[in-house]
Amino acid sequence: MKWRFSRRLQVASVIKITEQPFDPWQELSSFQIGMGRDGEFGACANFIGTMRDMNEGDVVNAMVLEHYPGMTEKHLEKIVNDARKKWDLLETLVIHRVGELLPNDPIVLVAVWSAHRKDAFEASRFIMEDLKSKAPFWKRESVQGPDQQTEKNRWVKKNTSGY
Amino acid sequence: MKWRFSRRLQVASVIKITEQPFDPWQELSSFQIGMGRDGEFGACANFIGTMRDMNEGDVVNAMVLEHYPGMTEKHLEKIVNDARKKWDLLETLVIHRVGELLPNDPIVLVAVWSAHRKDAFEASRFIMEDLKSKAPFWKRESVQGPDQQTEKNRWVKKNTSGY
Amino acid sequence: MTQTKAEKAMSIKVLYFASLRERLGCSEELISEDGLSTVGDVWQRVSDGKNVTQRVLYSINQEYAQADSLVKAGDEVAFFPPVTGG
Amino acid sequence: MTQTKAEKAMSIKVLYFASLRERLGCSEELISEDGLSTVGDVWQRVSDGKNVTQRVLYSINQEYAQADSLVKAGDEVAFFPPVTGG
Repeated sequence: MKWRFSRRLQVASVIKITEQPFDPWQELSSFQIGMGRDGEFGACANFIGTMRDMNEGDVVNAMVLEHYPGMTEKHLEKIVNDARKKWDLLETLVIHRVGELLPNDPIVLVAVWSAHRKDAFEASRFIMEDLKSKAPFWKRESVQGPDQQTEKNRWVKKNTSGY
Repeated sequence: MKWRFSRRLQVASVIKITEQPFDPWQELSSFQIGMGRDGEFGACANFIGTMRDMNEGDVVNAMVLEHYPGMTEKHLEKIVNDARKKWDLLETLVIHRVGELLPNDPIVLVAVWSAHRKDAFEASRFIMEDLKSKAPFWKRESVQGPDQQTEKNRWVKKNTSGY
Repeated sequence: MTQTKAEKAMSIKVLYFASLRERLGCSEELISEDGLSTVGDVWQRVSDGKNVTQRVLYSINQEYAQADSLVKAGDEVAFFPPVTGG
Repeated sequence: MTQTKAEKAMSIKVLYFASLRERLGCSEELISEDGLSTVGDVWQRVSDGKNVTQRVLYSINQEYAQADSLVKAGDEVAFFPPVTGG
């Protein structure tokens, strides 16, 4: 019983912005082992956003993800801190890809560990929705023309709705 | 454009009940590769429930998960089909452990793949909450006595609330 | 128990799970359908005198049922406490 | 551009991103703070005559700001379109 209190009381969070492709399952596996919370977490809710090869009816060949270095990290930290104030969380992991991407590349990973599932479910969605609507990232797609030969670049103008 | 329609229209779902320990990240990785939906899914929301070493203030040493073979699978299929009717889903994976478990063992995995995130977020939580409240599983814990020497078995009587 | 095919056809298979299985000291039995029309009737018969105070859920052929759901010979009926998986 | 330390101290650093960066043909510039009190003033000056019709968001020192948020020398101000990450 006393034993509960000998545990780390501080929560940890990791935010990564990366130009390199990442494997979400590998990241989750490593992070969960490394966080050293065995027996403490009863719930992990996570979300992975992956690049599709179609958007708004067009075939998408590639994408460039631009961001605002500095503000991105600052804003993501704010989102995660807001989530921690609202829910009882153990650990959080956010990874976002930038630079050149191809279809099927993971774009974003948001993962939350907590004792009970309500907190993990709600916080992971909250972080993801805030990231989508406010974190300074912009997508430019290379879209295949109707002749299937030419290609044009276009900035993505709107996100699909999350609620 | 026509190309979109040459794709598989049928959704797939896998439900596994297993006495063997499972690695959720490995399962997710293999399933996602095997499902052959590269470029189609933009969203994967998943939840992993893991055995804690504390419950209701007591140290839990081990757990036995009993289930109703036959009805369990039938009920989980029903849950997943209900979710498919409510949301636009590509694939779903549900794994539930039964038999003897130790702290830190994954108990349940619910994963949903869809084109857009709203469907994945809502369906994964819906499936998980239905599973918790209706799928025929029962937990019996081996709880450490206050003297830290003795052990007693008790049936878990209530779930934490999910909403 | 050993039953003939004919006996089985006229019987209802009854299963018990978890704490209820332990409370009743039985995981499975076959009972005659005689005089039983609802799952509530089945519960009355099998729990008679056993002083079960906990909440009990019913299923017929592996689907949830209510006390007034009808049963017939050949059905698989189960009684169990509220579920706690996941 | 090459500025002296003194010039930089009296300047506001302005960043542009994504389609707005392309539209203005500039990713970063230093402007004099003379006569600028709000981020809206900064936007007026840098977009003057550029006919920008799209929606533009503002930040000051890497935090979202409103048109009437105050700016001072040494601040980092950014203008960008609605975000589309995740």
